[in-house]
Amino acid sequence: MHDLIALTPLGARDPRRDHHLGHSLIEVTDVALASVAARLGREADAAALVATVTGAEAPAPARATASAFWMGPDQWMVEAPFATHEDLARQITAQANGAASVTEQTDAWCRFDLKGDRLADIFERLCNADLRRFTGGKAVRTAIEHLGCFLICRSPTHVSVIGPRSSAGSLHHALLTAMKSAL
Amino acid sequence: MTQKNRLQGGLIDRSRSYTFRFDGKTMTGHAGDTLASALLANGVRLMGRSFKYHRPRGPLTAGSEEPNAIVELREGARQEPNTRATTAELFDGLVARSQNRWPSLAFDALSVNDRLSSFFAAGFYYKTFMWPAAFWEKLYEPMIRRAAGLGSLSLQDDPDSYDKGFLHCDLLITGAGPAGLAAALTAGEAGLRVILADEDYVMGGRLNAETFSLGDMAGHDWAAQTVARLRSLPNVRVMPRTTVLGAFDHGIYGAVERVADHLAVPEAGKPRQILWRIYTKRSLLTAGALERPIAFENNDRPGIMLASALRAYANRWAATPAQRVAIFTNNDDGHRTAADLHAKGVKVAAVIDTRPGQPVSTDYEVLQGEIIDTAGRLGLTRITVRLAKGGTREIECGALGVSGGWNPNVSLTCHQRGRPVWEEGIAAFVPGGTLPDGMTVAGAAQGLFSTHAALTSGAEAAAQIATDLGHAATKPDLPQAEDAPVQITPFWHVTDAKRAWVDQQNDVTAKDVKLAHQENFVSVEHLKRYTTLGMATDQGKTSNMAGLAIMAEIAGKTIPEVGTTMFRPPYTPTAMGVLAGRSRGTDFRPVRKTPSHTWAEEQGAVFVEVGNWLRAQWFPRKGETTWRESVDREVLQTRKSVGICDVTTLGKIDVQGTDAAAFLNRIYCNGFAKLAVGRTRYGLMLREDGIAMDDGTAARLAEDHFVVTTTTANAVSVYRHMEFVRQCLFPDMDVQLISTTEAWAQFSVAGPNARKLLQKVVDPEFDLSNEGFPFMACGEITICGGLRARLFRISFSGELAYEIAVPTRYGDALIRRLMREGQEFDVVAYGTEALGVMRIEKGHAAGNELNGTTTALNLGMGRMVSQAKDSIGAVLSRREGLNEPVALKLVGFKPVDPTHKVPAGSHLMTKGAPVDAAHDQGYVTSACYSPNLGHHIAIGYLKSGDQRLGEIVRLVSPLTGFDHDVEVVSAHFVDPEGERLRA
Amino acid sequence: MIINHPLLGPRDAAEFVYKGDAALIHRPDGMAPDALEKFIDYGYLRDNPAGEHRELWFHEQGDRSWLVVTRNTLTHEITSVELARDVARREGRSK
Amino acid sequence: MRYSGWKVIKEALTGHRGWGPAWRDATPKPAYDYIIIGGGGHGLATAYYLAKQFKQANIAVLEKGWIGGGNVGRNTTIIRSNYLLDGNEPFYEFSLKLWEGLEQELNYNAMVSQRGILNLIHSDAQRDAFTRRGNAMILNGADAELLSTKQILARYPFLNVNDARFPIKGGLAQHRGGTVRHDAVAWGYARGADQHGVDIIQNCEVTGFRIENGTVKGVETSRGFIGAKKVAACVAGSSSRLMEKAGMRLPIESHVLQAFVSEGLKPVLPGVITFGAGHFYCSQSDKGGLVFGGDIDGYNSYAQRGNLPVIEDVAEGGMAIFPMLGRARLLRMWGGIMDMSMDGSPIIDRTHIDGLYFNGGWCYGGFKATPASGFAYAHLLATDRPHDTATAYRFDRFAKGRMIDEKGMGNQPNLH
Repeated sequence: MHDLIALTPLGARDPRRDHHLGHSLIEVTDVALASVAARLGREADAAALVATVTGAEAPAPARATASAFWMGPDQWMVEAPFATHEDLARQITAQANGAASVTEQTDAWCRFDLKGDRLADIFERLCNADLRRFTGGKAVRTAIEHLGCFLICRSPTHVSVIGPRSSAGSLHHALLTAMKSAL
Repeated sequence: MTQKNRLQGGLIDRSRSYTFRFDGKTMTGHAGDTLASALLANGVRLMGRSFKYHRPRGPLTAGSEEPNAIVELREGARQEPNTRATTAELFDGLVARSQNRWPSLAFDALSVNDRLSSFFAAGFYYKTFMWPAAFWEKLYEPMIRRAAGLGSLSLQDDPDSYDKGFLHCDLLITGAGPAGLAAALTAGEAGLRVILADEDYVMGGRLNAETFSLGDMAGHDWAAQTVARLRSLPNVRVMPRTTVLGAFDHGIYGAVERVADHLAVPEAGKPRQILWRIYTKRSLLTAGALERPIAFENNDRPGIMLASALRAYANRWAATPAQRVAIFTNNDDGHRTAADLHAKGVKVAAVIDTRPGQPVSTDYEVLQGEIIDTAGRLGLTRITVRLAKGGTREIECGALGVSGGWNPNVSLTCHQRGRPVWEEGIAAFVPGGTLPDGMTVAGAAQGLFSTHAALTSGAEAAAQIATDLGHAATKPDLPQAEDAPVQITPFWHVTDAKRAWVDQQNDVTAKDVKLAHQENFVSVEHLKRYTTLGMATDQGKTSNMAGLAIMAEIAGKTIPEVGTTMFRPPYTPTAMGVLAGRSRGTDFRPVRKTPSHTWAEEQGAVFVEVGNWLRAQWFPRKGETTWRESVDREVLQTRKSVGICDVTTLGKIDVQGTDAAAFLNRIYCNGFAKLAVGRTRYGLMLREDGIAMDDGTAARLAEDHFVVTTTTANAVSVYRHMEFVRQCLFPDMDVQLISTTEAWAQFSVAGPNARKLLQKVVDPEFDLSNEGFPFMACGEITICGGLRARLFRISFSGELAYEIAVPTRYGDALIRRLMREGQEFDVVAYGTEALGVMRIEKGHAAGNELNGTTTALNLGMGRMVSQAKDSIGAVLSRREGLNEPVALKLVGFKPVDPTHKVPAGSHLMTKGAPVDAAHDQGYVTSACYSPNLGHHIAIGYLKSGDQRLGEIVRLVSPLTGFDHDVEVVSAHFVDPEGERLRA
Repeated sequence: MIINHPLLGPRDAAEFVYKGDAALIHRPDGMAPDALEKFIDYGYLRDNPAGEHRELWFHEQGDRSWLVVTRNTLTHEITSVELARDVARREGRSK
Repeated sequence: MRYSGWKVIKEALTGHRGWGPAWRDATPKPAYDYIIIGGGGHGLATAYYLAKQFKQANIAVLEKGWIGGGNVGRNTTIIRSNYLLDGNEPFYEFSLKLWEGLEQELNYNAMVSQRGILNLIHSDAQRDAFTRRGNAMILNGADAELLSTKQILARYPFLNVNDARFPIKGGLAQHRGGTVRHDAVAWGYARGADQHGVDIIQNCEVTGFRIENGTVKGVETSRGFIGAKKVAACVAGSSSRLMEKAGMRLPIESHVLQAFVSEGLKPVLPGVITFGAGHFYCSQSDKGGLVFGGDIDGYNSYAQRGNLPVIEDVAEGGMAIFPMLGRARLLRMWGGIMDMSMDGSPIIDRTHIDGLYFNGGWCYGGFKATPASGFAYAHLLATDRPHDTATAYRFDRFAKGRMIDEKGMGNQPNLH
């Protein structure tokens, strides 16, 4: 096993945690990501592959399951615990037998989880997603302060924001500012 | 100062007194006051000066259409010019100053303009200030600029913050008067998602300014009760202090919520205002109507205002501009004002009605006639009436309410170029033409002026919308309300007045309109532009109609024949700050940081913006006093031993699929089909127009898997382009794309000792020998005992070089490890400057060379464009103009006198030829000092450059005063044979 | 503006990047004898109608789909939105 | 009628009864030697120079609405000649020289104000590019100066240097650049053309061309057929719509460009300034309004209005360099339709139809070009040879691969 020490997207050893008026903003770093894109004509097989590795049907457009969300036509992002799936892309490729193009995405992104009762009040200051209408399992990609981000609504009181890793600092600043402004 | 003009009653909270200052005078008002109502209560009528003639002015209105009473609000960095006193909510400690006057409001030196007004008629400046020619800019214009303008900015950074937000609803209702409230109630109870927005801080609209009752309660009580009911509905969002400023495409509305303008300063962390983007399925405009004035001689003195405003000040704010008032009207509404004021104990000296046969009141005198003049320098003292029955009469009064009828407030209906249409019955324009998507209009905004009509039309419109959206709607039981018919005889201006103001802020008189017609500026747009009618901060809400009517009269046409009134966004002027939101200062755009950023900061690196990226530019060391010292060291040490540079910012695109190679064959002008697995190739991408778009490498990790790199600047556009080619041009190619730019931390390890250094971190089972891993090899490896990594043997510096990539989270650890392991080689970290120097020494093209106008031919890569296949851009690259015999070619330059620079941006001239554009031979794109060669070098484009090696040409930069000889040389200054990178 | 994405429903046009006339899908054959002439027309001439316009938008801040949007250039009214890939196939593009 | 100091004083003292129409409203004659379609700045300037400079007669300008109602009446009033490429710079410099003499030429004060234009620099690469451009300007006989941040701050002390996301690293100035009272340009040329006998015909829309065996014979209009020896299209913004009636497809797309003006303010901005790391440029009118703009909305449009994203983008740019603008209020916004050409440069050329000429593709550079465009177009109409400064503005440059691409954006109009 290698001895290199990982940094979080915000550039520290440990994930950042912020709390404000009963709401939390937590940097999440223990999830591995891999994109699974269907090969031409193998769309059904690719969906089946996602189902196999996630144990749930491949999510429909703008939807998410416990461990996958829809990225684009015939393309999904699979989530798995980093500790056991650091090499997630390779693991999925091994099961793909040519049905999908799998690409490692773990460190392409940073992820911040917001929890609390008034998430809609916060997000209406950030992006055009109609959070008041979101129930669990909704996944949209949109812009937050000029950054393209995925919004994964795990439940009405728990939303993951997955944004470009290199801009983790700017994204975190925007989220925290909105929390303090809206609450 | 006492509130000598404060009346009984009203909706102000007398239990809360606020002190405020206007032009240094301290006064008191109450919660619920506006600055204007508080000033009037304190006996102040004079609140501003007009734009051109600096005429003394007081409020004309009691709302956001105010042209006259505009002031500088607040002090210091929060100073806010041109703020309407009529909407500025009073708060304790408010400070305001009058503007556009010197030295004082009462005595304004520039009021001399008023006496010279006959020289300043409409358009006068187009006819003069031309002699002598030079004087316009030296004398006249500076003079005019100083005199012009209204309020002033503080010139300090705005200390407040602004938010932007996004709201979604089924129905947006603009205006919370009777129509809006009835509509909100109907739609809200039908279960629609409703947003009710009103610019006022108290909802109810005219209901708060009137005395009549709704059912068995006062109008304002019904409004308050209804608002309370609406607030209790979870599906209704009630938004006071919110101005809907514009109607945009597809049901998107812009609105500004003034969160903190009624406070001394915003709460910590909270915004001053919020720009809401409202996405709605339908919208209902219930913005009411605006009363319009009548133009007559000296109709602009402080104390002369719209009758409805006079009434509103008395009823809502318990204030009056004077204890003795008169009314001038052409419709019944003026009489309502008289009655209300009389009831409040204000002496009504007379009601002058232009119409015959008006009922005589027992409370005050009613005259038929016209006002032909007024008196009072800083405030009205007397009016002169020309009686219909003959003769004139002078009437003492301190205020005059003018009622010329009402204009439906159609502004928002015009925002998508909808043109209002004339309705004779009310002598006004009502919404017409193409309304914005999904917009309905109800109440007074639609020309239905009675309260009853407002309530019912609002409720009916909402019910219809609810039904359209599939909700069952029941009409709420609405209270009984007045239903007086409109009685109006159009009367726009008193004829043969010398100076009757039409646009009060811009000082446009009825005579100016006549002059415009006389000079053939007849079209409404010409009229507005020539006279500036309606161009003031009120967008002509109170003036456009009269201007139009007067023009129609002169031209002998009907009003609709002459034109219509149009309005543009925003509905009222909107702070720049709120339109920008949080995107200012360092937050203007997001920052992108490289994986080694933290480490680089520790090294004291100097950073530079590259797009949104922050990259280390160089790494100063103790004792180094200039950037050149640091950069030279980084370059020399890299070429001597080994250097490391973070190149993560280069775009990386994962290209997979059985057609991946065929796809790249389309994308790149050179061939990729035959590239072996485990090898990398340089690729040049053309735009379809044959111009070089980007360059980079493609590494074949497997038969069906490539990793393509792009330049930092073009990462996004190249990905977009590749998706276009994939989805739109070759949809049946089996190829999948995804960006992996940020997934991998990538470092260039360059220099003679690069291999030795890497061997210390790469796991032993991987052979890095020149045979095992030759130039342009690539592969997936592990390092440091098992961390997956990618290794590419590519070189930008021209040295033996590798690029090694690891998952981004380990980038920091890797560079620390490489620097530690490299100590025995005196490894250096190098930044973008050294990177640039080394690539110029090697003659590699980069952003400065790929400037969007250069071809493969210019770059000396003409032969790379394969004729054997159909790749993007190949065909159009064959056009004659892109293949001239004397084409620009990329070559190198070195100074004849080695002490000279070879600055980029300089132009090349043939020795002995004239120095001008006609003889331009080319230009220098990139330049640097080469520590290896000991002098400055450069690369650039020179006509037929490849055939002119050895020629001495003249390099000129008149802009920077540079003019020296340079020698044309090969762009490959260092190791032209490329032995080092193959070592 | 709002573009009704065939897979995602209504999305703000601000999430998209505009390219131009959907005729750009019909790239001529670069190996044909009259290729140059065809490409000059393809590359440079546009109908640019005042009215209905079929055009290409890329959902850059979204699902990365290229769309063919039919929009009226006088009113901005959008009457149809399709995945460009489907349109391209339907109109004879393959590989 | 000549405007003079005496005249102004006399009229002031006699109630302005003596002012006549600035131009006559002519009724169409059956036929003209020259018909210019489009009563905008370019069309009126063309008519003026055709009559005055090139001594042609029997000229009509046909305007579908009211003169000056197109982009000359809806722009940000900037004039400059800070171009890079040889195809452009001489032309725009010629235009700037014509601006400099405009008032005396027209006896009409269009308030040409050479207050200077400044392009801010935010990176080394940008400095290299601006240096090359500045040199090209000087080599073409124009003026240019490279300013240091210190010099810039002396003129614009309130620029953001405290927490700028993209620090200012200098700027390229053209001191002869500036602003002009835009509407007055149309009126001044109209008055001048009228005085030289040109018929200006408003509310006369061209509905078609009469073309017989490859030669144009005249135009069908909302006021009937009007014959002509030469027909000159000059309707940038609507070029495709008009030329389509002659069966032509153009290397042009129509896009909306929004512009904005603030409430009147006491003087703060001495000159014209352009943000180099975002979309924002700004000047202050003599009346006190801050006139500013940014990028085009970016989609084909003939609707003279835009949408919120661009408004916000422009405001962000403004706040980025001038954080003191936060409390200035935007008063009005409007949209103009641009002829966005395939290389960002205009076309002044003959068409394949004898007697039919074309002037368009001005992108958002049209206003500053008004005098030279009129002059060069008049030259082409009168002599059938392009004016020396406009030889590159040909239709065939795309087929020949001789694009004039200042920005290097290629054949995508909305990127220019």
